[in-house]
Amino acid sequence: MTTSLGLDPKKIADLRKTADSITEKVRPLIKSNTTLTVERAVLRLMGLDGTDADGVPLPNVVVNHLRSILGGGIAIPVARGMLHHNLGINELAEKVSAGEISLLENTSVSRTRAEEFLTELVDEQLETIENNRKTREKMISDLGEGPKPWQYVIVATGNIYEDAIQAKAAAEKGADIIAVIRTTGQSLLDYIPYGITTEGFGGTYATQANFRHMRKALDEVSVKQGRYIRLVNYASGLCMPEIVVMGAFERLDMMLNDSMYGILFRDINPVRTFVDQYFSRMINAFSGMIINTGEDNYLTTADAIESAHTVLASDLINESFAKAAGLKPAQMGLGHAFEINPDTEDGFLMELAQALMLREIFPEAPLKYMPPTKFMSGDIFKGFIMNAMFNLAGVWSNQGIQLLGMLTEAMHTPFLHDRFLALENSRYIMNGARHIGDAVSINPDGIIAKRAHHVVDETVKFLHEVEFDGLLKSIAQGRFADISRTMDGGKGLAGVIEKNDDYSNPFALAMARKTGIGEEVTKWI
Amino acid sequence: MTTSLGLDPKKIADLRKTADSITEKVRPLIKSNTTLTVERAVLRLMGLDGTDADGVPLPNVVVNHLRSILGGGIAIPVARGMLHHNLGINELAEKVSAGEISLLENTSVSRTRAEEFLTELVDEQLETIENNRKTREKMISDLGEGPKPWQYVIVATGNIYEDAIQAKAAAEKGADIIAVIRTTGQSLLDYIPYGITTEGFGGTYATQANFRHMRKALDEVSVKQGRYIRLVNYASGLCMPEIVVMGAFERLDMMLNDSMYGILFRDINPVRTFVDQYFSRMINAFSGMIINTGEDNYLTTADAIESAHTVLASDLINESFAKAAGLKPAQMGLGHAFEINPDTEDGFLMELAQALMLREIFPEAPLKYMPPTKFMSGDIFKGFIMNAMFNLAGVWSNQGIQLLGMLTEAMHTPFLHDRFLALENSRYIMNGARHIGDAVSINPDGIIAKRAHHVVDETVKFLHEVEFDGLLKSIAQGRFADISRTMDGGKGLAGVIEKNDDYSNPFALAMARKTGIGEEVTKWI
Amino acid sequence: MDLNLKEIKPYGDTLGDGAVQLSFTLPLKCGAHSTEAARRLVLSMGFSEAEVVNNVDIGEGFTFFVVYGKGCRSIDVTTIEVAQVKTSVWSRAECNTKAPEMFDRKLIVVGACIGEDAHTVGIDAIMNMKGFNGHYGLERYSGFESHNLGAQVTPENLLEKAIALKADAVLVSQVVTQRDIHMKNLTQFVEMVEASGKRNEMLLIAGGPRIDNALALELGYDAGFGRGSYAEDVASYILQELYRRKTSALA
Amino acid sequence: MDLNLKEIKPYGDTLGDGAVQLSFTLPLKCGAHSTEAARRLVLSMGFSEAEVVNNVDIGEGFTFFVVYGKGCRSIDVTTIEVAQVKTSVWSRAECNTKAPEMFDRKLIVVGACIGEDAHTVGIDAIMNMKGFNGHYGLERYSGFESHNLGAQVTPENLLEKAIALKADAVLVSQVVTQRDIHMKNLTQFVEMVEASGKRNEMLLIAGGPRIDNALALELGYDAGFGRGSYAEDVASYILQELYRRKTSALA
Ligand code: B12
Ligand code: B12
Ligand SMILES: Cc1ncc(COP(=O)(O)O)c(C=O)c1O
Ligand SMILES: Cc1ncc(COP(=O)(O)O)c(C=O)c1O
Repeated sequence: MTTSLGLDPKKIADLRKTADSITEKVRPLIKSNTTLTVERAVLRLMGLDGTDADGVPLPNVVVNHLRSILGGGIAIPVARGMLHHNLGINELAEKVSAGEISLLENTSVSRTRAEEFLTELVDEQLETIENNRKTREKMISDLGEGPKPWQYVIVATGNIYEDAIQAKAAAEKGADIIAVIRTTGQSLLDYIPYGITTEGFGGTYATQANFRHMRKALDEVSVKQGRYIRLVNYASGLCMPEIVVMGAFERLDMMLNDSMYGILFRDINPVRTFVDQYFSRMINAFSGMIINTGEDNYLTTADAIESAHTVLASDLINESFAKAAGLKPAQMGLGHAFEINPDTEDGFLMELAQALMLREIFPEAPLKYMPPTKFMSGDIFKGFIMNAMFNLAGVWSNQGIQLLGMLTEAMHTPFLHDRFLALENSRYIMNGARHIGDAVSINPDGIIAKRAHHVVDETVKFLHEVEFDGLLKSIAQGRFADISRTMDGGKGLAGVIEKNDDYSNPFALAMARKTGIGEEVTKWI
Repeated sequence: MTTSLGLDPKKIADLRKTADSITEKVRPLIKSNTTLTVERAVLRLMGLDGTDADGVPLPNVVVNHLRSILGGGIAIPVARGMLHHNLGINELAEKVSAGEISLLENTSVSRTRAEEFLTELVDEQLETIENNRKTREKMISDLGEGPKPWQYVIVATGNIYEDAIQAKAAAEKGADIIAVIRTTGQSLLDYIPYGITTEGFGGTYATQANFRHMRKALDEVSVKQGRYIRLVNYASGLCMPEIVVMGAFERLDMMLNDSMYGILFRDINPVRTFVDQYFSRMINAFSGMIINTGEDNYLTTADAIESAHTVLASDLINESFAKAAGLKPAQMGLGHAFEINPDTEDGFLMELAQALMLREIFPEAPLKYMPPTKFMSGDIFKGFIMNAMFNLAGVWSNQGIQLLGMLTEAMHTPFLHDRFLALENSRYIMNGARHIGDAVSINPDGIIAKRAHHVVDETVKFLHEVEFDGLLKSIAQGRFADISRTMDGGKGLAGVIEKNDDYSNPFALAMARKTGIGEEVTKWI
Repeated sequence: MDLNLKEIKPYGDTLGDGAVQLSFTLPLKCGAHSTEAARRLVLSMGFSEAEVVNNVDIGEGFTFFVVYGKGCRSIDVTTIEVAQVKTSVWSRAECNTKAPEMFDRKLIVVGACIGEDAHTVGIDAIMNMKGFNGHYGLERYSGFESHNLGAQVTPENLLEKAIALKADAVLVSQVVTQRDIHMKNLTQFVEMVEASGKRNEMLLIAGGPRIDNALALELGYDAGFGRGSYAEDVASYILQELYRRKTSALA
Repeated sequence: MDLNLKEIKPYGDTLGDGAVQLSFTLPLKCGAHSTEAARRLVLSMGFSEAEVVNNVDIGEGFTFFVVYGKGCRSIDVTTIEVAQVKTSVWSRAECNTKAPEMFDRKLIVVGACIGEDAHTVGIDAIMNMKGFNGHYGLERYSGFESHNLGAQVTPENLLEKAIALKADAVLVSQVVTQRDIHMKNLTQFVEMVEASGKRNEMLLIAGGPRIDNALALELGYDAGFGRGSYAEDVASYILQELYRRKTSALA
């Protein structure tokens, strides 16, 4: 008697090998380029923050200032400037902004001197992040954490103060994870807004001050509830790595971070995205954050039955990229979703099949399971039971991260009580069917098992095609989410810079050492 | 691989034997008594209907008139009167009511003559009922019927006209069965109200005119929907067999009819109930109606986990009595319910265990599965997902009759849209998990299997105790539903009449012949 | 949050947004016309915005709507006074200790579910040994002698029994409320007690899921208990109220 | 049923009972006081009865309520007029047959999701080959030449493209509605078109789940389409409306 679907381990191993071969072919592209936001992220890692008199974020000021020599990496010129002028990075940047200092001029500071200085600075800065990681670990061991599947809810009022109140209320009623959804369009900004914000549309600006405000609120409620509450934001769009840096400094616990989401759903240039993604993930890996990938999004444009294999394929690609950046399986919140048309006969069984299949293929990953959204409608009552079945599939297949569905999904970002009802829904279902996975087995010749085998077989075919054509060409052919994107199209291409031989990113190597990828990193960055 | 719980067939056979031995011991009591309502039912079968000038139903008038000689059965004296006065039964009764005729006086009509007359009348009357049965069968074969589990909803506005509108709306939206709940307290009336009624509390009076009005409405909608819609009422309380007669004449399809419900939940005298029950069930059997037993009610006063075995025990007793009265397994809507406290860890798994267990023990019976009621609260959202899980258990365990739960159970009898939402709930869940029973197996060492085995074992113990003490003593000891009732207590005892040797109920024998119990019947009636 | 208690509004996702969810059925065909009717109906309730998010044919010419309203009227909560039971709640142990200090005999309690109502689980929860939800009933309270007459007791019978047993308190349960039958039954009983001249000799206590203290007072009872009440609430009330009456009579 | 259309009320289980379910949150602690506040708030909406059936603490001093109101106000539905799209709906086949009879060229349609809105599924459903729910999009209509610009198009870009392509109709989709951002975007676009002097040369059509024809007209569009609309609705409207304009211009 076994609760498994009986998937063929050889097939699964072959899938992984194919995925690795696919990402391996993207490696040279990643290796040979840097981007504006990667360099801004380096500056942030070095400690730069704040805005100039016009409200332009200082990382943007400095990167723009050094635009012409970014191919060598921004760290060395800025370190030289700091040493030469004997200024902290913020003062230096302010003077650059005021036109009082130019970092393009030659300085007396030798490269070796700058490198030594950076080594120290990098250690110091990474220690801050490491301390955050330790604080998190200690809080979790002191306070404990909710059982899996973790209950994940979003706040999205647009106003960080309201968000914090609502997040605390949710945590009091059982939420384990709070995600602050970003305002519509932030991902297309090529800078990070600054300070506390109270005006967003369908979400709240991701700013470091907002991160801090929310972290504080959640720490309070964690202590009160005796349960560590995790905080999530979105490392996507044109500032992917910068967001992760901010998150690392403010002790965020998870980041939405997908290798292809920006390309497909935000029409961001593929090269820009792959480069940004790699460095982002290194920081995620180092700071102990869990990433959440975005396979759910495929099913908002493609059909959940027909395209189930693209979800698995993308999970494997995300996994392969993540591994390369030093993320451990326990940090891989690989995505999938419950999006089959609710009118489908045996649709629940197919959903369950897919959820169990991913569990079996990624036994250690805290899979991130997304609720029904596409077929949610103004019929809140029906929506509520769709969410219940989603919760049942979640507990049955032992998901790691359960993003709770809202009965008002089709109308508005969640109201305070929508979230409460979602938590109540999940508590009832997951408690009442807690050990269902142990109590029943999957019949090898039943609908569930057959569906899972079918999806695996489709994925084998699909990934081999992608391997054959290459990932970039496959994306251009619209193989993912029915959306076609080309290498020379999309936003942010202008922000991709070819590296020269002197390129240096001192944080990459240092982090790589600590996350265990070591010298391997030089193949990628 | 098997979806069964692996219950031991020998144990099940033993359970059935014990149940038969329990009911067998009640047989002499049933055999030796008749009741006011049994005799009124005979009059109704003979064609008597209507009320006298004071509004007293004519069956009551005649039975009261002949009160002193009921020990011989009412059929012969009335037949004699009809022949002697050369009057139809209604005219005769009216004259009795007016004091113009006494049936207590000797007539010139011989018993043999009366018996011959009755044989003819009985045949004629039973043919009417048989024709109703045939009409039902033809309509079902012409129109078809919904797949099982049949969707059963109640109407209970108190006003038969509103009831009919709402019943039709429900049928349009997927209901297969409509039950008209009776007004509070009707079961304690020792007569049947007459005519169309529009004023009830928590239900609508069961009258023959109301039956007719509703049957007509449902026939209309059956044709419109191309699906036969069944009609249900309640054969319980002090007029159990009379209600069944009315139902047989108006082509009702199901009757709530439990062997102990009246005793336990209406404090009706046990002897009265057992006698009424037997004759009621003969009519049910003959007219092709399905009975619904009331085990769910136990769980409203007793705990659903602790007392699960009393449900199974009662189902076995109900089955045994039903068999004796000529009911086929396909006519036995044996009851159970989904009433475990929703806060119970793995509570859903226990519910499922119990539902699967009954399915395995009663493979041919269209089990009647009752929804959560006790733990329904003003939290309509939570209630709605409790109903969803109930529907899942229903389709999983292949129930015959699914009484849909209402999200407003804790507040009011169903509003029009509550019923719609219930049907939508069930449609979504049952369609989406239609073949779940085939797709998964129960692990023999998991919670579900263990729970089922445990309940069976408890039932074995319990039934042996009941067998040892006898059913009546067991009831007096409060073994069922934590309620104690004694043989000489309860309502309606005064309406129990010891039979004398001349006792005759010509319908009993005639029906017994047609349902296949034949001479066996004389052991019981 | 900066609350203005004189103008409290529902909260959806921002303080003061006045967001309310509604659902109802109109006896109108499903379509644009009935949707507009539903929208206007909600606006007429005092919302500044109303959005029909779901309209569905539910058969026989009826349409079911789900509507979200915004900008609902506000309510001044500073003027709201709720007639709550004023005595404090003692645990069963406390009741058991204090009862003999307060009274030199057991208090007699008679209870029933009157009229045609047969829902005894509620009154049993308060009176019987077993109690409810882990809270034992009055039968386990040493200071009380408790008589539960059960279901479907006529007001006449209840009064008769109460007089015969010299009840200190009479507990009346009503669960069925359709067409306000509970109000009729409760009123009838209180009127009979008054007519009997015994009103001052017994506390009259009503209970049930749709009863609260305010309603009970309105109907002429001494107190009322709704959903979520337990034996200790009732025992505490009886002890304290009868003690107050006893001592104030002496004074 | 005997309906009085001048006084339509919600229907719970009896004609005219005016039964409505409501749910909302108040920024008040859970308890008898806030329950009474919730009840009175609902009464203030014009109900004759209101029953709070559920009140639950949802954290941070908020309470969620479920209330059933009865005896709601009625509405006169005889006076309601809905600004519906007046053209009739032709099937795709009909559109394909009639288009060449009505126009001697293909009609040019340009569409986009404007502002920061990236929800393209709706506009794709109307315009793309594949369509939605088994209804093909305008790309499969032989009488149309269809240009879908996709997501997050600025109003400027959309107008520019529309002018460059000589669009007969411009389709604007808006899905995100928080803080009425869709109203702002739609208004901005219509104002730009007017400023460009081209308003009379193109039909302006808005769509999205919270858009209806009435709202679109109000904002200055020629028509609006909400949830559940398909390409045939839009195609039929464009054909018939442009034909009407063409022929009435000739007359
Ligand atoms: C169990 C139950 C039954 C059982 C009752 C068994 C029994 N021995 O009591 C059975 C199956 C027999 C039954 C039958 C019927 N029921 Co019934 N039943 C219920 C149910 C599911 C639960 C009630 C319950 O036990 N609650 C638990 C107890 C502990 O709560 P409670 O009663 O509120 O009591 C608490 C407080 O209110 C308070 N309290 C109560 N009484 C008192 C008294 C005093 C003095 C004090 C201090 C406190 C107090 O303390 C208690 C503990 O906290 C409800 C639905 C629901 N979920 O609420 C329907 C419900 C009450 N029934 C209903 C109806 C209509 C009926 C029937 C009339 C249907 C019919 N036509 O056949 C019948 C007839 C019964 C009759 N003649 O009265 C309706 C009533 C509608 C209305 N508002 O009028 C309900 C709401 C279901 C529905 N939605 O239709 N029912
Ligand atoms: C799919 C989806 C997404 C996908 C979109 C993919 C894509 N390429 O479109 C992704 C995942 C990317 C996404 C992201 C976001 N989304 Co979104 N998303 C949805 C979802 C689940 C379904 C929308 C949908 O596709 N419906 C199906 C289509 C066919 O319906 P439709 O758009 O109504 O279109 C029909 C009609 O309206 C009409 N129509 C529509 N447009 C037009 C135009 C014309 C001219 C005509 C004639 C007709 C017409 O015809 C169509 C066919 O009938 C809804 C929730 C829901 N269930 O509705 C949320 C929802 C729309 N999203 C929402 C939000 C907030 C977001 C984000 C802003 C969240 C965030 N902060 O990250 C982001 C950012 C997106 C952005 N920048 O705009 C909110 C909007 C809240 C509000 N009312 O303002 C919703 C309601 C979810 C929620 N409850 O929070 N989302
Ligand atoms: C992986 C991933 N990243 C990012 C986002 C958010 O979008 P944006 O980057 O536009 O804020 C989503 C949306 O759900 C997502 O799934
Ligand atoms: C078996 C059975 N009979 C009858 C009834 C109805 O009660 P009454 O006989 O009081 O109408 C029920 C209640 O649900 C029942 O389960």
